[in-house]
Amino acid sequence: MTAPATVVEVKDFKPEVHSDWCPGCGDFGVLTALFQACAQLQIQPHNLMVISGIGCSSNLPGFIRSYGAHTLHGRLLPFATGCKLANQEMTIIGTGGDGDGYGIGLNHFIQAMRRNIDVTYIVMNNEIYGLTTGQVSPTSETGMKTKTSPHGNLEGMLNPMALALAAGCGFVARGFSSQIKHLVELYKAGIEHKGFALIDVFSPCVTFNKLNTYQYFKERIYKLEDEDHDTGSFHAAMDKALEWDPKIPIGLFYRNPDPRPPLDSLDPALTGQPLVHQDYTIDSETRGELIREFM
Amino acid sequence: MTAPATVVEVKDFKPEVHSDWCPGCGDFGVLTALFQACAQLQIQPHNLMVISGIGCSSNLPGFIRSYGAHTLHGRLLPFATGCKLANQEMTIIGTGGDGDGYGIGLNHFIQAMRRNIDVTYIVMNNEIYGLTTGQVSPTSETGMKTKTSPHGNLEGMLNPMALALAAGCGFVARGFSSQIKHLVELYKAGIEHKGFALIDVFSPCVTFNKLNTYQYFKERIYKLEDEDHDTGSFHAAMDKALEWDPKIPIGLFYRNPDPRPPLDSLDPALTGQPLVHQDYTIDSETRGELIREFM
Amino acid sequence: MSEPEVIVGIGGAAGDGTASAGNTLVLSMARQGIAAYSYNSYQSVIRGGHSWLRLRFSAKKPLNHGDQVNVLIALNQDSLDRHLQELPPGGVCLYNGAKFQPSYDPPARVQLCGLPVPDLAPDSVRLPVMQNTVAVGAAVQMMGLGFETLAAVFETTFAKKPAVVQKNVEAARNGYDYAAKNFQPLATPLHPTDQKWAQSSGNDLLAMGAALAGCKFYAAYPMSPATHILEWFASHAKRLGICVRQVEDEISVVGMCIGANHMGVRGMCATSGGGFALMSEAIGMAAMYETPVVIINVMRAGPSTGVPTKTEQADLNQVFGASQGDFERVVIAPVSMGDCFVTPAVAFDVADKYQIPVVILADLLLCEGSETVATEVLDVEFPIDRGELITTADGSPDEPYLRYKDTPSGISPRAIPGLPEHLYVSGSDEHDEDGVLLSDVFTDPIRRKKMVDKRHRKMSTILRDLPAPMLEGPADAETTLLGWGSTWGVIKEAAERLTAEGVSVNHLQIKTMIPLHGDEIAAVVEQSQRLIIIENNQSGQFARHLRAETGIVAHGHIRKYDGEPFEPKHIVSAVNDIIGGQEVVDVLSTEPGFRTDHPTGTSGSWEGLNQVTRPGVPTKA
Amino acid sequence: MSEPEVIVGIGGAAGDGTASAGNTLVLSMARQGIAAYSYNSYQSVIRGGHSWLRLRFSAKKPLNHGDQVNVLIALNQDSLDRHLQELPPGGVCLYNGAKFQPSYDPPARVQLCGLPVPDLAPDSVRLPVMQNTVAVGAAVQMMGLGFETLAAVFETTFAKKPAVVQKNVEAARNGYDYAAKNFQPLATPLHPTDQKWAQSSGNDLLAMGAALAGCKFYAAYPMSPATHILEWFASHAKRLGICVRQVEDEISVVGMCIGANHMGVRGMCATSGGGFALMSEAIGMAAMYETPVVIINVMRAGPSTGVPTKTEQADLNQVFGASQGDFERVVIAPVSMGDCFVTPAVAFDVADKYQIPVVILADLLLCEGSETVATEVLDVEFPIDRGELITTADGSPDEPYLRYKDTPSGISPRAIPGLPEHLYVSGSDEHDEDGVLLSDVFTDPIRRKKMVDKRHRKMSTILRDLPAPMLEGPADAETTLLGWGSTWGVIKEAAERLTAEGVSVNHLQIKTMIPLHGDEIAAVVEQSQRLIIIENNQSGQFARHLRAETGIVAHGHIRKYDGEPFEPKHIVSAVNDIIGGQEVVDVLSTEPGFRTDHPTGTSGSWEGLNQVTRPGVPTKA
Ligand SMILES: Cc1ncc(C[n+]2csc(CCOP(=O)(O)OP(=O)(O)O)c2C)c(N)n1
Ligand SMILES: Cc1ncc(C[n+]2csc(CCOP(=O)(O)OP(=O)(O)O)c2C)c(N)n1
Ligand code: SF4
Ligand code: SF4
Ligand SMILES: [Mg+2]
Ligand SMILES: [Mg+2]
Repeated sequence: MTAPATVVEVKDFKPEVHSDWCPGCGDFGVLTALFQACAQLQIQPHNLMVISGIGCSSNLPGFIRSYGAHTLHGRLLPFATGCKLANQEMTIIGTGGDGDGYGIGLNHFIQAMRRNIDVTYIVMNNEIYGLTTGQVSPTSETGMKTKTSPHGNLEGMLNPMALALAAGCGFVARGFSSQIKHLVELYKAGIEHKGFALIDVFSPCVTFNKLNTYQYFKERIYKLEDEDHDTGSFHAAMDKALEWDPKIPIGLFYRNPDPRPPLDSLDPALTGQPLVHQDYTIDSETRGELIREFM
Repeated sequence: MTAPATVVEVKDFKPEVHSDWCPGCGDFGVLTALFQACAQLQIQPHNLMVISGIGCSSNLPGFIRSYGAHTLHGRLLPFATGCKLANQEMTIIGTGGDGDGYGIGLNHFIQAMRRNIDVTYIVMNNEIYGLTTGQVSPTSETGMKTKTSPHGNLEGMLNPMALALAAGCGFVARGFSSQIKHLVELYKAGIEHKGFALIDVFSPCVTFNKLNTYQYFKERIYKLEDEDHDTGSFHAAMDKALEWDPKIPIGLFYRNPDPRPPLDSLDPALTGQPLVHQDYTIDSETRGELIREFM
Repeated sequence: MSEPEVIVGIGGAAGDGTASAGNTLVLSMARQGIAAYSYNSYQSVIRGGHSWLRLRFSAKKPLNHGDQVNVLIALNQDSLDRHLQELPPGGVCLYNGAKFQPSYDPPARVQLCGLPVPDLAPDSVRLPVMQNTVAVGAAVQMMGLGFETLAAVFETTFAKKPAVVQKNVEAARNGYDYAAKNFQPLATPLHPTDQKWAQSSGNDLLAMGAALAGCKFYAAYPMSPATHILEWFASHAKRLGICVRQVEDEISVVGMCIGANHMGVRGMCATSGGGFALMSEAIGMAAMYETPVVIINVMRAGPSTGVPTKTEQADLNQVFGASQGDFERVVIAPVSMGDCFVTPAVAFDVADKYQIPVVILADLLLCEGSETVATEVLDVEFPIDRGELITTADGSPDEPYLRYKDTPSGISPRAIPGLPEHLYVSGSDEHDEDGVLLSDVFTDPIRRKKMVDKRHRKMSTILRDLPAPMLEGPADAETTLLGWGSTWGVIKEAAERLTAEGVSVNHLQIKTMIPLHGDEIAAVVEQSQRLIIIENNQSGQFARHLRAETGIVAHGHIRKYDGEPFEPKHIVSAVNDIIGGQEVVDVLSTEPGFRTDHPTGTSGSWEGLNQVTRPGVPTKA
Repeated sequence: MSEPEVIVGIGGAAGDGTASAGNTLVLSMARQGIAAYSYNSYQSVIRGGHSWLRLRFSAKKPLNHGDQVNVLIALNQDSLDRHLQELPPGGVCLYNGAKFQPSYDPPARVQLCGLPVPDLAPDSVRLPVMQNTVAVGAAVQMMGLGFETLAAVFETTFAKKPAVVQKNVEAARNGYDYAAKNFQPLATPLHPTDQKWAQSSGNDLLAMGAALAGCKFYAAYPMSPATHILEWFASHAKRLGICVRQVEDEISVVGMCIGANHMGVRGMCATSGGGFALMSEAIGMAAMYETPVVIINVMRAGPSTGVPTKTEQADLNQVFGASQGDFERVVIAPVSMGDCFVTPAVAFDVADKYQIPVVILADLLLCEGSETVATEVLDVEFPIDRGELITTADGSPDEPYLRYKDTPSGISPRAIPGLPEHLYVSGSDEHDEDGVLLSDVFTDPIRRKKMVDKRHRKMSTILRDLPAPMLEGPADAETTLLGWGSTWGVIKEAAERLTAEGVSVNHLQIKTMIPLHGDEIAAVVEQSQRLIIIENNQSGQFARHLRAETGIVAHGHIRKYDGEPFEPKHIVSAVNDIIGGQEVVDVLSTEPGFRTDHPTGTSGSWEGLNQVTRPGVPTKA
């Protein structure tokens, strides 16, 4: 804000700390695309705040030069909401895993969409619990064998796209971590969308998920942008959300043509300045009025 | 189980304790319909377990003669899941409020549907927090004024029907607490459905919700049973789920024509006897094998 | 107690209007300079049941609801039957004589004042609450006060409905006049004074105190007895420019609140025990982030859902232990409703200065009860100290900014996100001075220890910034009565009465629970021969805490865990029992007398149950 | 220590195969009757980084990982550089001479054993882990053992892949033979014995012990270091007929677990500190329902996410305080991996008998470490005592069944749902003997107190059913070393060494944390002149607990909170420091010597940092 607006390049987002993901992990692509999207949007690193939960994917804020917080498992969205409401001038990006967002954090996910907080939420969906070394996830396919479902997953596979639509999310997209350019476009559109934006990214866990590999996705995915898909239609989006094997769509599923305004634009306390820049003293006249309410 | 099967009547479910709801509360109708459905299905009170969270609506287990548990706010479904897995021969009914199930308990709600646990879940949806005396609920309409949204609710209204469909629930229905007969039919179908069954019930809070009154619903609701609605079609159900003002459908939205088997029928440990009746000692041969795994 | 006082009890079902009748009475007293303290025993139903509101009035500010009502306003038959028996000689019982009749003879020298309500307020046929207005009018007259202030109260209450004002004023006037003609006034009438009183609850005062201390963000999930804090904030949000959000659960509440604080905004949240349990995980995160946060836990009777409308002081263990690992936290227990007003300012300053989570441990008694507070107490501008907070940045800093710099004080200057040249990531994992996670290196015992020590070092100076224990009464008294939090007012009165009876006592009340001013407490205790700890719980959580921190073991314990708060008489008699040799006295409230068989009354008999003696306190070390 | 021992350190990156090399080594030793104890210092990455596995072998069962390795197997250059310096005279360093070379001179009298791996295992070019096999073969030879057992281990490990067996056997054989020809064997070779050892971790033993104690339901959410319990259950679920569920979060886990127990099935769950925080609300519910439940909290270094792969004993406060209100709970801390096996049976019996929540408080050291346990210890049939559980009902009971009957013991016979004539509703609200909520009546101080007292009464007899503190060494020793939980083995060895050095010590280890056997502890402490409390945390949580419960204040404290566990040398030297007059000694692990500037090594210098002395313990009361 006070800093002179300098031209931002990808390198400005690259920190000294090296990412500690396994070689080949899908999360690298997710991060690379984020560098590019932020640079292309000319977001100043100090106006960017990247917030994660806990998981391999959630280590991301440590690997980008910006403000960041690495919260608790499943709790990035409440924290991000507090941040956004405190200072709506910051660009807030949430990054986490499928376990983090669709498992333990699912309630916050649904409510954040309903609440329409202006956060771009990138989920590195590897259909497995990576950091804890390979347990079943809510997005693991039914029948999938993992350390904790040795005879096959008995539960239904959670569909984040369908849930996001049903929860009233105004921007619902899916990418694939090895299609960086495509991802950059989705990120940019998501960040520019005023309101909650979900970008679910297939980000293969090369170490623990032997089913949903790069190959698996390469054989199945196709881009909605290459089809005659109406991104303004809830119904079309829901149809696409239900597609899985043998073909899996990626791209922008849905953008509400008549989006609800984001929460920070509606809250009467946030009009004008962000809270953090507002004066917090209460004048003696108002104080007097408050006291008189008790009399 | 050991008891001789006697004919069960409505009076067998009526306890000595009187319900403490406000006169006119919608929850009375919900309870009356439950007495009737259980009697019509000839469920023995001792084979029935009614489990709730916390809220006015969640006081229900205290007002029906059966086994019951009044758990924590939002936590009835995990407890009910544990009960069902421990003894799948019991009929397990969950009863709670909109705040309980769609607010604090939403994650369990979605995951229970995905998990397809064989519980019938009746939500007394009064679009308000009753027991805590009138705060905004996730199902409160956008713009609705409550004690905690004095200038109107800024958030989107949560759509439990759409979420249930998106979460893969195999039985999705909605009733209205003053249409008891209709409700009894929905309950019976839900209880007989093998797998998770959601029955959302408009159950007006006469004390705190001055918007969604009996009148409000009477003017708007119509029965899907009176229409040419295909209960086997996900798409038709989703269309109906999105309907609200000026017309609101009640009835059976969706019953999966090809339902997934419930979890208790898939878990290898539960085949044959319920866990609670199984022998829990491990013979010395198996013990030896377990030890040899360490050698 | 030379100053005259009156204790009014208003009994009725939920929905009968006990609260508004009480409110009218309190406001009319307060405007005449008479102070009030109210406590409502109610049950967890929205309509029906029984609600028992006690209001104590006196020109000398009452600090608790007292021992026994002398004016009963019975709004239904049940209340008449329950409470008539409790009145002392000289007491008065007001009721709608057209509807109810006493079921038994009143105690000796009690005046039965049946009011012919239909005659005095013809509207009451349609509007049963008019009986309350008539009774209030009568009560005011019998307390020896004029009518005008009461009339003015109706004008404010129904400001937008002149017709309602008129009806109420008439009904009250008729009740007033009827009493003047037909009843004996109370023997000790109340006298107006010039003091200006504001009537409010601990919840309202916590909210307003926080707002005046710069709280710009408030998130909550409704939970009794903390819900009214949310409601105060919600109804003042727009006017005061405070962002107020009700969200999906307490986990989200605390997460948002820490997020807002992290960005540099003072944010607060409140809940009760069960909601606090859900918040515990995040409290450790705030500690690890060194992000300030203020959390209010309004205790109610536990465990678990417990008795949601009853009071208790049994969450000290929970707030002490909440969240895994060793870390720094502060817990402050306000000692009165007036103290609720100043506590948030202290909490925010300490949270900001030391960058730690601060818990305000209040309880139902304080927060849902109400009392009059002198307006000058509320009309203050808190000096706000945000500690080492960096809010602007021009040019590059001299050396690279380290968010978790290892300083001699343990406090690292905190930059709010959004400033150039101060980028950092906060992690709930252990990290180095620059915020880089230590779990991502093989093992780093030295840095790990450094960071734990840095954070811990902050505690070495913090006691100075926290309210010290308050000793009242002679330093060399024989017996010290020690309480914490909300029991201050009732112990204070008991101590005064004991002193008047010739028992040598003083009174030490603890407000800062964690950390503890151990030296100051020890200094007091050393002077006295007998220490008695009084707390509103079963296990003596504070007694245990005190022993853990200082080794001090009390000679006697007065405990209460039946849901109802202490009354001065309980403490006076239990102190005498302990002086007489007992160790633990469990105080039990019960309705006295002969009608405990009443179908809606409390079960069991009064005999011998008022105070239960229990051996087996910790042996002296 | 007359029995010869060898401490092997295997260093490499995650993915280099340290764990499987260690496993091969341990199995081959165990099958020859040689006991082992292993501890792995690793970092929170899936690949790369540094992993440092220490294995201690001896015919006399080692109870900790010891002070210093004497055989180093370096799987990469980094490990060679880090650890070569640590070897003592007579030590051995094995490495792939074709790939790595020491960067500096080894310490005096250390044998550098470069193995020409490509020659000995041609496959290693494609399959780098073959170097591990060669090194293991060489190590076995140098420890003085035959080759056959090692070969047999490969046969079991790769049972389904004969080609792999053959390759590994060949490579190991070549390593073995090469060592025989080229290297000096260790001065004190190991000798086979007849003891049968099973090698397993605390996690595996907790799981298996629970299964043998009748656990039929296990729910969890993965969380290090407790995840392996879930994995053991998942992989044995079908065979043992146990319902095992991984669910959405710890709140759901504990809810399901209480649900299953409520229906009459023994159910358990496990987590670490953060997950336990989320479970806290429900623990109070179990207490209010009087439904048994067993919860394992495997501690790791906190606060918050902390250092997820490091050990600590700092969750005692959390488990003590978890959930609001006063209620009964039991906390048991297993003292060794073998003890992990028996603890669930004790926990389930106590939970069932007293109908209360029981927490098993273990830690990373026990649960992720592994040791050999004599097979006869594991081959037992636990007598299962389910207490007053009603599981069948024929005909009508004589009197109406009251789930919460107020009995002299406080224990009310518990009917499992599903029985005729025993209907009841359990509420998390306070309730009467029949389960009817008290919050739904106006106020019921008498019943409320009765129910609190009933539940509390159960604690009066419970200590008998819980493991008493264990005193080892002479009762009249001058100094008592007191530890709890996982530190038993390391303190025991330190005590033996101190005794051997002529220092008069005994050793008291606490397993039952809550409630505390205060009298038994006091009896021991009274006999000795000096009490030293040893714990793996910063604030001395147990010291505080002990003082709170008994008033006992220790003379000295040995603490460690740098993430790494104690080694015997730390305790020996800190005890001497305390005898010399210090009060608190903070032990700090660090890598010794001259190469602390290594880029991947620990930062800071060793000098003076090994033990830090801290004043300011609680003043003696
Ligand atoms: C309360 C809590 N429970 C459990 C954990 C352990 N935990 C850490 S990461 C993780 C799941 C990781 O899966 P995901 O979110 O999909 O991220 P990924 O590692 O696959 O990128 C779990 C269960 C935790 N940190 N906190
Ligand atoms: C953890 C926790 N937070 C908050 C509460 C307080 N509380 C009790 S009931 C309730 C909401 C009631 O609303 P709903 O579930 O819709 O039920 P209703 O009363 O409307 O039937 C709340 C917030 C609680 N008991 N526990
Ligand atoms: S374990 Fe999987 S998700 Fe984690 S860093 Fe490795 S490849 Fe990525
Ligand atoms: S407050 Fe509302 S929901 Fe609760 S009992 Fe009364 S009418 Fe029903
Ligand atoms: Mg994942
Ligand atoms: Mg509701």
